[in-house]
Amino acid sequence: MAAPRIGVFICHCGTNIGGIVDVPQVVEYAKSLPYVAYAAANLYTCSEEGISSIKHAIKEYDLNRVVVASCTPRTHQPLFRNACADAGLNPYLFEFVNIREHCSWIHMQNRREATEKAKELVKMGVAKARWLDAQEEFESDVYPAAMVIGGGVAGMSAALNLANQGFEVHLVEKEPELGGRLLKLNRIFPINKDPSELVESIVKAVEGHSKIRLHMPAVVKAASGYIGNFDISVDEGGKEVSFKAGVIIVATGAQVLKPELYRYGELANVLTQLDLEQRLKDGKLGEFQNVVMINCVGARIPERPYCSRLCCMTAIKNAALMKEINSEAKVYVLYRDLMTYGVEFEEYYREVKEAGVRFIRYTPSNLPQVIGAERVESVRVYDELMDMELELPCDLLVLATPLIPNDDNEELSRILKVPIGDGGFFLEAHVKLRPVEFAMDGIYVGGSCRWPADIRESIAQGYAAASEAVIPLRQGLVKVEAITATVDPKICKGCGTCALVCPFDAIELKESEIRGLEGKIVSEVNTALCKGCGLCAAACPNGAVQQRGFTDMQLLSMVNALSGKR
Amino acid sequence: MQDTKEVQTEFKPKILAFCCNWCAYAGADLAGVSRFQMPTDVRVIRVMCSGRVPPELIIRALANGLDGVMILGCHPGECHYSEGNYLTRRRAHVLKRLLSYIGIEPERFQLRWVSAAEGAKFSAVVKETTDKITALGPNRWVDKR
Amino acid sequence: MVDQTKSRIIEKNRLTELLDKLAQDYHLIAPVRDNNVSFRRVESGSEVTLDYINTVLSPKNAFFPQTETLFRFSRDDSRGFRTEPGAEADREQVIFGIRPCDARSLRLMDMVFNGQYKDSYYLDRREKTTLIGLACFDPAETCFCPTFGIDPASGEDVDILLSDIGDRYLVEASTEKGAALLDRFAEFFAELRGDEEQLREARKAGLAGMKKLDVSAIADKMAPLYEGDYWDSIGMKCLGCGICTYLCPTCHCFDIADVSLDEGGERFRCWDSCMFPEFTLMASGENPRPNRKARVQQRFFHKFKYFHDRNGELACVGCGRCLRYCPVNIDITQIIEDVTSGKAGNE
Amino acid sequence: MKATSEEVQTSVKKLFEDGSIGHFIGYETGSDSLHVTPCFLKSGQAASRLVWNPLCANNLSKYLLDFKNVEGKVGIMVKGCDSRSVVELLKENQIDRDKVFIVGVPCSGIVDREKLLEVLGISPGEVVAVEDDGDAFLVTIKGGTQRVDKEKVLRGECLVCKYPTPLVYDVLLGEAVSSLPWVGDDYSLIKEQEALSSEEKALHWNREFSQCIRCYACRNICPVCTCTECIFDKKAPRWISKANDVSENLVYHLVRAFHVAGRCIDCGECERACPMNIPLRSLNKKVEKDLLELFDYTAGIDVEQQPPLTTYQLGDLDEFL
Repeated sequence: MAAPRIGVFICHCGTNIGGIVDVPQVVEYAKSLPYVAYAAANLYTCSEEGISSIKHAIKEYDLNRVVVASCTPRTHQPLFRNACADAGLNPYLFEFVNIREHCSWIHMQNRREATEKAKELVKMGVAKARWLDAQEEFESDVYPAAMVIGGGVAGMSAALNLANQGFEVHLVEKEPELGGRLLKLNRIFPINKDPSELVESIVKAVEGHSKIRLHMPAVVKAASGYIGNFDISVDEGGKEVSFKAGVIIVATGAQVLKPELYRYGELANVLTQLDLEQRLKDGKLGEFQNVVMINCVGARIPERPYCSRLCCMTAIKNAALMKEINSEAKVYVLYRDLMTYGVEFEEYYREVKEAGVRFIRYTPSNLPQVIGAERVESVRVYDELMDMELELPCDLLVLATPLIPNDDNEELSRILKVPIGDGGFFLEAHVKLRPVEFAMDGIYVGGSCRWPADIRESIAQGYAAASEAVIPLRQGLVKVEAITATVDPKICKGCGTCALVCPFDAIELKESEIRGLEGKIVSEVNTALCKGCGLCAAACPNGAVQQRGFTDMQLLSMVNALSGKR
Repeated sequence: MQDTKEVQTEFKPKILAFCCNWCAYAGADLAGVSRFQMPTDVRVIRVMCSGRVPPELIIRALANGLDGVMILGCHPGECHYSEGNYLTRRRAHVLKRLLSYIGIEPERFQLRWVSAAEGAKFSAVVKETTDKITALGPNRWVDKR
Repeated sequence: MVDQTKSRIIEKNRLTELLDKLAQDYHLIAPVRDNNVSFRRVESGSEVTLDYINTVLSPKNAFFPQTETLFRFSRDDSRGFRTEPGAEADREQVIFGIRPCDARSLRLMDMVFNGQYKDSYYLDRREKTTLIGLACFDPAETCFCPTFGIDPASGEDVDILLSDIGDRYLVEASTEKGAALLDRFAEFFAELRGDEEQLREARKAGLAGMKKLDVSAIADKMAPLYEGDYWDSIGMKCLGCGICTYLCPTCHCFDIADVSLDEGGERFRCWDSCMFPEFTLMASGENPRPNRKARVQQRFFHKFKYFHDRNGELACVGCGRCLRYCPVNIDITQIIEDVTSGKAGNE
Repeated sequence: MKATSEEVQTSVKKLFEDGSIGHFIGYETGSDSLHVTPCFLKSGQAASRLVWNPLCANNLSKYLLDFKNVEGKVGIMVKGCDSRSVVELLKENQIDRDKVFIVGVPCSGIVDREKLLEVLGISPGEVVAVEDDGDAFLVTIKGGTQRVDKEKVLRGECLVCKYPTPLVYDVLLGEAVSSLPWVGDDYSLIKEQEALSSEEKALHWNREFSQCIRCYACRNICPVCTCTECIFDKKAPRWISKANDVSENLVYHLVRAFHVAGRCIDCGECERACPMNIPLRSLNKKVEKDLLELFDYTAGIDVEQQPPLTTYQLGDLDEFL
């Protein structure tokens, strides 16, 4: 291996860095560091000019490592890696030092110390760079099929989208019919229409699609493999069916909470909004004169702190319907806060109010009380706005309850190795930047299994997940960033600690086939499964397992550099 | 280079922070973007997951004479790799107690949770830790070998 | 026989005072009881213990420290280096309480450090040191110094020998350096009373049963054992730790390494042990002594053959430390017996 | 009743004869009657060398690693503590249960030689034999026998031993011992240390670590230190300098304690091996105590139990905000 020749590029970032940090001083300092063959400043390293100066210097000074000290690797690392690659240098021989977000921008009042800190950060980056190795990215083919779990409106939308783009889709639904929660609804807001129209058209399209293979009723029993190459096994009506898929979309929906509040289940005239819809749908509601609806039942409380968002609109929709059925009826909606976001909903709310539905605000410290022995006879509520207690006659009490995670989320999370967040809903990779995919490559998410979503959102998320999932399917090839784990079989003692801590089951104990070590039980990393977290490397007692790009040598060198050691 | 040789009368600690790529490092970036001003004593090393940081590295850093070491990771339940921070948490509990047992003050090794959205928290943690360690004074276990 | 002219006595109750005085004028290194009894630099006589058979660590540290800076370097402006010598013994030192076996080990160490190559670091310390020995009358079960012709009550290898004869110490200078020190602190010493010789002889009775093995032909008998199975079971038992070599007063292997800091650094040397796998590990990954057996074998071959071939002496003084502190009780006296009796060759 | 040396000899002989084992690892008398030394047998003929007495301190289980590739089974003698390190070796796939024949011996405590000599005020050569006698040891000295209370002369780890009878074995010689009467609070000494101020602790450990000569006996004798190449022996990355320096020693001892966290079964071998008498068990016990308190974990009990630092629970203590 050639001796390291490190090139260091310090970015002014206009005045963002240069206005605070004494860049020329940092450049001079960089030149004094071990193995640094070249150091220079750029006005904007990410500009055309900056990039070409890196490429030029790599050739001119025969550099075999590049360090850029500028902004954050989270946004600019690919750019500079590509610059290295263009100049014929393996892109993994590049190291990023952040002297903007982590230095100049946060120490604007202290130029001298900011400069000292920038020097030290550069020193650490150079120390790591000295130990960088060239890496090859792992590539694998993508099997051109998808599995969509959940035959609700989100899942069906995703399946149709993928199928229409020409990819085979396995749609797995646990119930014996497609449609999901929508099947139970009476009307849908804000258009106040029977949902069956909508459902039927989608279901028909799905069932008639030559590219969609339905598994129903079926549940996923096992899934192994990685992006492009999942092996899936489902239990389809008692028999096991296996197939391959390149990507997976999770759209399993959610369920409505059945509360243990307001004597639900005890008194016959206490219903949830979903019960009400079912009765309306079946024509079994019967007579009513005084309807009280309570919102936020079992939601926004310490054990379930989130707002389910949909229930306000559901209550408004059904209150309007009550008025429509019996214009003489008195309809009260007791709410804490009303969630009528967007353009149409607020308008709809106003219309309902005009139609005579009365809205009364209650507070969680003063919950409405149900009066009655056999049936609800009245509801007592403290009206916060009027500052008085009201007793509302009531022959039908309807509770708006939140959507809660499905009971089988945990099981599915375990099978797919995708995370569940605080409330029990699935957790996307990034709340803002990666809303419809999991951290686990090749698995995507949409609809209410991620967070309570209405029909429109569910469809949109289904499409969104499909459009993300189609990228690897279309490309036919996936690459894995070369920060995955490696094992030195000579040192590995086969204790299996790494395999125990791996969240992705990417490490197995196997008999070595390497010459001289035949038969020795050692750890082996399946690079396609490895996500590059490095847990194994930290857990390995003797450094046999290393994470590329974050080796013990590299991390220790940075720590030592910071400590003034060379 | 002149001013670097200036005699420093007050104690300036040297603190190392391992930040996971997905939460804490992003949180630190956000602190930068938000221009939250903070003490200059903390240096960040980026790792993909807080679970990548082995105890050897913490112990080595403290024995090298660094005045404090932090691991900053995703809040429990939010690990990009599902469970890395839970393992970090277990290790940190044990290590912190062991360090304290031999007289390294607990403040010198900290595990804190900083999400990608918590730029303000990152800055608060930096300030708080810097203050605490400044108050403690230099690390006793110094070594330059 | 007590040489009347060079000999004095010191009352026991004046010893601490003498040590205080020595500590003022010299670096005084003496046995101190902590977790164990070891030679340490002391500031006053009260720190010193006299209740020990021998120290855990031999006093070789005082001449050949476990870690020793050879020189320091610093970067100069032209990106080159300036060097300055490491810490030399800046003052004369006195080692108080060294046992005759350990004193003999210095003679063996001299053969290494003052042989073909002169080791200035060692020699500088050696030259600046005055050895005050303490005669041994109550040896341990593990002691076998007579095997190597060492008289535990003799002052042969020290500058001054103290012999505990009850209410006082008999103080004998055996070198000029020793005599000079006696002169310098004459106020503490008194003339002999006459019964010293007799008292000392009485105390020597305790030495009667000491283990004395015949090692006259051991070097020759080792040679054929290079091949064969004798070392298998010892290697099997051996843990490969460094206790025997680090505690041994005659083991002298070292390694040299650099500490490199931003502003400069130092080159140091430190003890190393042939028991450690990396001792002979080469950069290529090849290790000529790849297992514990090979390493154990090397240790005994070095002691009883190679050192003898080179220097005409065996590299052991019978202090018994390796036997006493070996966690698996590998017994050097048993090995000597096995080798000299021929048993080792038959196994 | 406690098994005798004769019983051990007879049963080992039989094991060789009926082909149950091809090797045996036990104890034999060492350099004097206060020492035993490990003994490796290849046949039953030499079984008469074997002894079993209150001096058999060595944990022999680490030697099993050297017998990984031999033909046939290797027999080994284990006490309660030793059996727990066997459990750890099994847990980490370092030995194959099918290739090991475990001769368990319930143990009622091992003599601390130094303590015994001090209590009796004698030198080692004077001792002829030491035998177990319930809550005391019978020490035969030239010219008579003395009975010495165990609590005065037991090894530190035996004073807090909760597992005197082996937890894993193929044959058990002698009667099982369910508990030892003198065992009280395992952690009273640790709690005392914990209560000190940081300054006091640092002073204490600085002094202790400064005595370390880095002979690595504590590591090499440790039955759960099984690494093919220890990180302290690596040249790149170099985790510690070869220079003997208190902070290098600090790194060594803390990392060592951490590496055996959840695996240390307090056999006390590290402390026994240490020629400098550094209280190494104190570090291990501290970690042991924390693992018990934090994660309800005790090492060396159950082969199926997952090591505490390779797993987690959502509800683990979270003192980090």
